[in-house]
Amino acid sequence: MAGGVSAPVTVRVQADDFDAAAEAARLTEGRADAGAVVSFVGLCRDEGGELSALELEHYPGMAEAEIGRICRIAIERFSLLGVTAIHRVGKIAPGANIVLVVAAAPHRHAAFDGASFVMDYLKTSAPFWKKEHFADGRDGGWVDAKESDDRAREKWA
Amino acid sequence: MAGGVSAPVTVRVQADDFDAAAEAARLTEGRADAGAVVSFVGLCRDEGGELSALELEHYPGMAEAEIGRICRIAIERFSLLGVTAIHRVGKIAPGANIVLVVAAAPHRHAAFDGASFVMDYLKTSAPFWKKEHFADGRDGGWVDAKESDDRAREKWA
Amino acid sequence: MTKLVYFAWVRERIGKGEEDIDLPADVKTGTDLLRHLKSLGDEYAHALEHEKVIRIAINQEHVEHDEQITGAREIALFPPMTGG
Amino acid sequence: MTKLVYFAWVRERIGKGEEDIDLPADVKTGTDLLRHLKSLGDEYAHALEHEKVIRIAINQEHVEHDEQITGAREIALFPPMTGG
Repeated sequence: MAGGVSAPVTVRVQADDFDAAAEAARLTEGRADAGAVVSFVGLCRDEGGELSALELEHYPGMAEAEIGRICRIAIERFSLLGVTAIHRVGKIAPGANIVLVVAAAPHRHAAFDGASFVMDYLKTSAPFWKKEHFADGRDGGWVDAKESDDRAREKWA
Repeated sequence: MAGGVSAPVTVRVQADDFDAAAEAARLTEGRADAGAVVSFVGLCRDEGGELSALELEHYPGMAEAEIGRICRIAIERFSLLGVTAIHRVGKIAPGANIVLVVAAAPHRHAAFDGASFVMDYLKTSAPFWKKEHFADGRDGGWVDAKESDDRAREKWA
Repeated sequence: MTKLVYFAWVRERIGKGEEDIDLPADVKTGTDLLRHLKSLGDEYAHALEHEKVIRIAINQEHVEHDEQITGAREIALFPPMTGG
Repeated sequence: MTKLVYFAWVRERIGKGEEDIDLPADVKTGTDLLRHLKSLGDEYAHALEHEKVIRIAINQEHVEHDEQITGAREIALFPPMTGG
């Protein structure tokens, strides 16, 4: 069956943008047991024109390890065929990509659940922090963690 | 807020393959209010090497209309910023793409729910039918509808 | 004349994808239509044997079997859908 | 010596990203560590004012405040995470 140790996990933390299509293609390349691939891309909103950039800080080493741990739990729990997760750091402009999660599975519900699970856990347990810079020069400060994100994660418990 | 009549719906039924990344990019091009884009790609599994091809038949006109109707319901229900759905027809080889659904929203749960909702409804109410061709020359016949797909749809009622 | 269209194994069993038919005046609902067609020959009887699984669309919209079909331009009969 | 690392507003308020510190023998848990650091100066007191929201990682793994920190190579203090 699906899942298990042979399902590839790819995790990267990088300043550069990513190519969502290329990552999804890599995940299913040379295999025909995947019936479903769900890709999530998180983008930087401009908050009605107010935001000029997000600045993303992370804990090098732990960020990669924590995302990898979450991906392996997802593979086990949803019998995924593979997961790729890429998180950008540094300054990110409105409209630009922040995070990519791709989950492959034999059937669609596992792929949807897998990608959604990884995002909900990543949001609340991977060591990244966002700071807002506003268009009018104001420093928007650090983004507060949302209770709704904690609740989203608890839903999977 | 998000959603409403201004959110674009793109629906295509075609023999040719699609470019998932280009479709996702088109959906968010020139706008910075989308914080989340979820793309679902359904692929042809080889069923352990047994399958040589799927053949997809559709009801021209009604297929496009029905998918469009489902996408508009999803936009309204989840306040999506846009949805693109492309379904291929004709002979499809193992490993190849069958269907694409892309949903854009301000936040991730709406985008996940929107794409998942469109797939669950598309599966059970868009007029497409799959016939299996086996590698050993056998005609596998028409694929039976699955009760699990009906249940997946009822979950949204 | 009413245009009837068939798909998937309904089409294969009836042996054609579409036809124009004069419907008798007493064929008023989807259920009436299925019974009438089954009287037209073995191929129809075979295709529509399990009435409950047959889906009906009038002018390209899904309808229940008890829906009125009078005045329909195009009626489609097909098995449960398996796309996606 | 134990390596301490700070992130986001904890880092900004303390005024540095990392430092090596000799911890007294009676600093045995995360809670002990927070209290000890707060005694080192106003910048620490300000950064760690709301103890409950501060997250602690030992050797790059999340731990609860009551966890033993003795022997840790690297201890990180940071606010609730907001990535993704």
